[in-house]
Amino acid sequence: MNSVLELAFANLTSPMILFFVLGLAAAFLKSDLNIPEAIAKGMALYLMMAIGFKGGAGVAEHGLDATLFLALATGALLSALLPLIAFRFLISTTGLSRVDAAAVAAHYGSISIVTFLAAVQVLNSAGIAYEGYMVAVAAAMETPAIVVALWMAKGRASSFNSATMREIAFNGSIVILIGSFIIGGVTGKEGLQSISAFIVDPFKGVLCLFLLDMGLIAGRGLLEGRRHFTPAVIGFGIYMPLVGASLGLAAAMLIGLSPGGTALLATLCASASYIAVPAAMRLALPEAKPSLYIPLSLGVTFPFNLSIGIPLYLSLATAVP
Amino acid sequence: MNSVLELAFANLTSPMILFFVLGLAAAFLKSDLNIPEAIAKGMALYLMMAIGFKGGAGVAEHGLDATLFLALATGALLSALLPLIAFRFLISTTGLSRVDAAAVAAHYGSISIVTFLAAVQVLNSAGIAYEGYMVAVAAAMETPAIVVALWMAKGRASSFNSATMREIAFNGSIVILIGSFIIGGVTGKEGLQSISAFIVDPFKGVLCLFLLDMGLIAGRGLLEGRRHFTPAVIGFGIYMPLVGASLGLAAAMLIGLSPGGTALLATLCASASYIAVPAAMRLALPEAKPSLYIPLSLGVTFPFNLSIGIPLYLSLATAVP
Amino acid sequence: MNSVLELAFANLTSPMILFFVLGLAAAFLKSDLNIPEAIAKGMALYLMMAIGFKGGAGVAEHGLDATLFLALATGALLSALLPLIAFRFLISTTGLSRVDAAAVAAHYGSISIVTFLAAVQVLNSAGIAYEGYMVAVAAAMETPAIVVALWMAKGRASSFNSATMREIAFNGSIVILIGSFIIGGVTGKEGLQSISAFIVDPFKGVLCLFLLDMGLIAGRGLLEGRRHFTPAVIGFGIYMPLVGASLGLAAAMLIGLSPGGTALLATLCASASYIAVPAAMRLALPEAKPSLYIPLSLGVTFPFNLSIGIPLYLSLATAVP
Amino acid sequence: MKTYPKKRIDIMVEAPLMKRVLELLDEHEAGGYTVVPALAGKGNDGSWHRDGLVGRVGAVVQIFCIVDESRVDEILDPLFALVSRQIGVVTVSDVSVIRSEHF
Amino acid sequence: MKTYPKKRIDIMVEAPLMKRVLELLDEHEAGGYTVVPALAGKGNDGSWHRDGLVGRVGAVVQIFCIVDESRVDEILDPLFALVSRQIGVVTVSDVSVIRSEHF
Amino acid sequence: MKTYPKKRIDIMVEAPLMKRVLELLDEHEAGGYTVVPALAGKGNDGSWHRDGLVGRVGAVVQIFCIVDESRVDEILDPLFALVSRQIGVVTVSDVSVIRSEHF
Ligand SMILES: Nc1ncnc2c1ncn2[C@@H]1O[C@H](COP(=O)(O)O)[C@@H](O)[C@H]1O
Ligand SMILES: Nc1ncnc2c1ncn2[C@@H]1O[C@H](COP(=O)(O)O)[C@@H](O)[C@H]1O
Ligand SMILES: Nc1ncnc2c1ncn2[C@@H]1O[C@H](COP(=O)(O)O)[C@@H](O)[C@H]1O
Ligand code: NA
Ligand code: NA
Ligand code: NA
Repeated sequence: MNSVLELAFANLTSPMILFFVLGLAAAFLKSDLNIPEAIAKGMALYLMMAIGFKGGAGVAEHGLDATLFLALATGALLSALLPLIAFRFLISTTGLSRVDAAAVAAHYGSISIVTFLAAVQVLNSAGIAYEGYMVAVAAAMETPAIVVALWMAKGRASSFNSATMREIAFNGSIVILIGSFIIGGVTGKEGLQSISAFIVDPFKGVLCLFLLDMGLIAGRGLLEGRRHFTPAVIGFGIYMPLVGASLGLAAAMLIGLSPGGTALLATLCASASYIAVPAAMRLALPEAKPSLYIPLSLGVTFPFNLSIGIPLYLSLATAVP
Repeated sequence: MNSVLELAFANLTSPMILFFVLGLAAAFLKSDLNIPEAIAKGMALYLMMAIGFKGGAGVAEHGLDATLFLALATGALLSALLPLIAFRFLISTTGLSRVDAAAVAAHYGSISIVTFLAAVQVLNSAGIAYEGYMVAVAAAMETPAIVVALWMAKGRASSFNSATMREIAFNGSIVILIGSFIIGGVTGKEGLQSISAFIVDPFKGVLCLFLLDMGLIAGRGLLEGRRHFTPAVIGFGIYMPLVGASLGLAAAMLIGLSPGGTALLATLCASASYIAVPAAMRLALPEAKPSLYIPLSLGVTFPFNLSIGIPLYLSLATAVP
Repeated sequence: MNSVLELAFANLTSPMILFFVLGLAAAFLKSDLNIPEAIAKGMALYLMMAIGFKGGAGVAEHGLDATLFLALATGALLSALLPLIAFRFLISTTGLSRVDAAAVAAHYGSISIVTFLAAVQVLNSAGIAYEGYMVAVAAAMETPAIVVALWMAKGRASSFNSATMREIAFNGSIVILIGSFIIGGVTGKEGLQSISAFIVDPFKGVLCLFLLDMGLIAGRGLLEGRRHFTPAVIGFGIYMPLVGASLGLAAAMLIGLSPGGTALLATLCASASYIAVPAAMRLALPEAKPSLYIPLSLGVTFPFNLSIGIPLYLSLATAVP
Repeated sequence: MKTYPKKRIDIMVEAPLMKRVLELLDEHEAGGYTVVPALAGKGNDGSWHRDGLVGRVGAVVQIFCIVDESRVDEILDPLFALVSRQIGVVTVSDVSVIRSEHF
Repeated sequence: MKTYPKKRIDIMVEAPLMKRVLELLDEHEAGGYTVVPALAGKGNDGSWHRDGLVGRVGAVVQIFCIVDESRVDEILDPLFALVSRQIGVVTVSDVSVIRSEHF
Repeated sequence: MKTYPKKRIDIMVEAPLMKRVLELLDEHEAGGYTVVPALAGKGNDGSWHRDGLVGRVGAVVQIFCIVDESRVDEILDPLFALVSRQIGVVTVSDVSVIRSEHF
């Protein structure tokens, strides 16, 4: 257990976390510090391109095996299952409306790619290997939760038509993640080498700057959304990732992922979306309150995973022999 | 001939091409993937600054010789000559109006700096040397084609005044290319070394992201401009680069460029502008259709050069002893 | 003295200066070359994050000592003192109004972080060490000058309330500088190493591109603000940095900074703000003319420091044994 | 110079809905429209600011469309149905244009 | 479709002052507003262009706000006091809205 | 508060032509103008979107200019001559301003 604490401490004092905290602090101090929208979007594209490519190159190097498909299917299944659980919890503990509960549930079934990136960084610094295709699993987990949540919200799903589905399926982040993954797979180690000075070396630094932005947005969202934040809602934002992670850990062991891959699947299950799902919710469930689900996901669950969650999931994943 | 095929194949499966294809695919799938305008412009600036600087530093290292001036003059001449040929072809085969034909001809006389960059990357990976000043030749080839095309469109050149000329001569891309070239020349190897972690190392990766954007724009342009695309027009977009490249090859050998430089001059002649020339055409030949000339240049000729053209020109340039 | 000239010459032909000159030239040629606002802001954030972090990591490595606090106090004092001197000079020589004089004085008491960066680059290439905390001194020197200048403008300080003070104290650039400094201090050498491919390696190249932008803005500001530029005003823009630098040198030696640190303090005193102070002046002294103080600071004093000032201050700082 | 009276419809709507609104305008053959980015704003549903945002949620775009008076209702009705459940505001005002064939 | 007459106040003001204007609108319960970035402009105090700028000085933002006619003066008076010493322009025009509770 | 009636001219024009339009406004001493970036749009000449574009072609900017009624025609005539061959739309509408010396 000692090493868990060490890991957690090392994580808490990593530049990544500290830049997130700086963003939060700047928001709470009402500083006018801000990152231009185009830069924030550019960094998001960069991070997804890089993580996708590296994942694909990893697969190219280590070869494909059956677990890839197993992992994809497991991820999709978990993404569909988690909203059902989240919805139950929310309805029975928080007093949120059906529509709000469904919208929040969609976020917790889907995933946050930045949380995934942070977990990958922790694995890298700890020198723990993981399956390169986990980034494809992440992409596969984005959408099922949305479909399930819309179905739960029932009656309200009138605007949930094929155009919406198409938009969700081919949304920019999925296309760049999967596209880069495939390119990484095709061009392999050599391709990775030729552009690694762009997508590998500066990666962690860019992630720091991006987390500063996340901190700013999370802090401002928390200030704006304060009124919705009952203890029951905040509580959900903290125990739901633990529930998700537990399921993820169990499933990962069942299908035989490596300890690193197990930690990543747990992290994906624990993480909550704050980019793709909100956009889908505004289209399909406009009555649900964005000032509730965005700060809950970004201001409560994201920092929880970043600081405590990831080291915890990792130590659990590596503890089991 | 075997090595040509190998080269072509290596090129086709390079990350650069594949990211372009990803952009095309995303556009055809109507994905909302997009690169913010500011990021796209920032990358364009970066690429021109880097290629200009490296070219200048190359000249500083290897010294100036008379061929520099010869090459500049040859480039400018070819840029003025090619629109005349292109115009003839267009008028006799495509049924385009005089004004449209002149506008398209201007694009094919001028050059595409990204095509040039892609060719440089191929030379670099093949370990083939080339004259550093070729980037200055590229800059010199931007404008003459515009002047000639406006003259051909006759009667229409009323808005073609000295203000327009000035804008074309000092347009941003020429200034940054030539400016960086001179700075690279002045600061030389040492200057290059001091900023190579910025302009050399991540270059190829940035180019990949930029090509993703080019793919998106090309794909969307093709969808939008479909109606203009008769077989004769598409055909022109493919044989005209071959005509240009042939002239470029011949001229390069005549003035005694190295095989690498020859391949680059051929590529420049084969490439068609899609940034500088369209802007000039909107000012001076507003009747010409941008929905024709932009997708033709960016959606037909650019990918043709990228995939087949460059390896072909290179193998021809190196085949001759 | 020979080495001073050498240093000055090396500086004048460094890529940094030359890119600034390129920007000036493009502006004077009325080229449409421009850097998108989002990119310029992104680079500014990057530069401040990087310099703050490196400063903090430097402190972590060499340990804190009493001179840190002494230096901070000295910096703040100088920042408060310099506007008083500048104001006297301006009133007695330039015929500017009280309000304009106070506004200009505020700029010269405060600092320019890019001038500081340029000086750090010169120290680095010359292999001269300096105190890592100098970046914190820079942050401490941003605000006092503003307060003093507003007090001098008297009667006009009606809009100078606590909200304005708060905005000035927590303005974005101070928050990111100090925040990154603290993070650098906490994560130390290890933290620096983990993100050095982002914040160290490409730093100088980014600075070049940023200086190109500064040159463009300075050149356009000079064209626009021409009418205010009497010889007395231009003169002030050149001798005031010398006055500031002298005080800075003296103070630095008094408190026992290293030669490198001395050169940096002199540079800070010599430099004039053109980002933070103008924004404060528009709020608190709207009658003062921005078309006077911005080009004076950015178009006269900045290039003077960049080209002649920094090598001069450095040679003085290292000359004294 | 001869000008022709037209109506200008201004639609402030959250960004994820933009595509739907434009499709609606296309369907009703609005002739043309322009989308202007907004930077920040405040309404019944709270305030927002673009800076730092990565996704489209939390942003509002402004779409305007010059149409003939005769078509205003035809467009406003479905627009109202679309926007009413979402975050958004619609205004109509008078303008004159110099080329009438355009609209 | 039934529409209701309102007033649209357009404020072009230099960017450093934006926060003050928005606070003023909040104080006078303007109901809502939208901020649109401007790219370039020219006025009595000279011309400006956003490109390449890092700070907020030298930029103008456009703020607009739809309000009931009855509140226009209440807002214009303090607005005028605020903007008169700064760089800026204020206009008022007529618009119709489709939801009147909103304002 | 006393306000003065003026005209607002709105010009949507493709970006490469912006400089020409601004020069024209300068020549006719329009007093001031503001340029607002547009993000996307559609007109007779097809639709466009700013994202990812590097050059200026394929983008439209919106220029507006508040002028005294007496000057409208003086500006519209050459403007029309300039814009008619290009991609663009011009509208005129009524506004009131609070400082009349400004225009
Ligand atoms: N009265 C108003 N004047 C100008 N813009 C408004 C107004 N009310 C709302 N808006 C804009 O429309 C968006 C959505 O409004 P709402 O649906 O009331 O939240 C706001 O965020 C503003 O950008
Ligand atoms: N009816 C309209 N309403 C609003 N904007 C328009 C309209 N028609 C054209 N525009 C804008 O003006 C640009 C040029 O129009 P056009 O010359 O018709 O292609 C379009 O791309 C739109 O941004
Ligand atoms: N007549 C006008 N029409 C449109 N915008 C204007 C006008 N006058 C001023 N502006 C805008 O308001 C800003 C400030 O104006 P001024 O206070 O006159 O310098 C200018 O930079 C323009 O963006
Ligand atoms: Na999840
Ligand atoms: Na060519
Ligand atoms: Na100073």
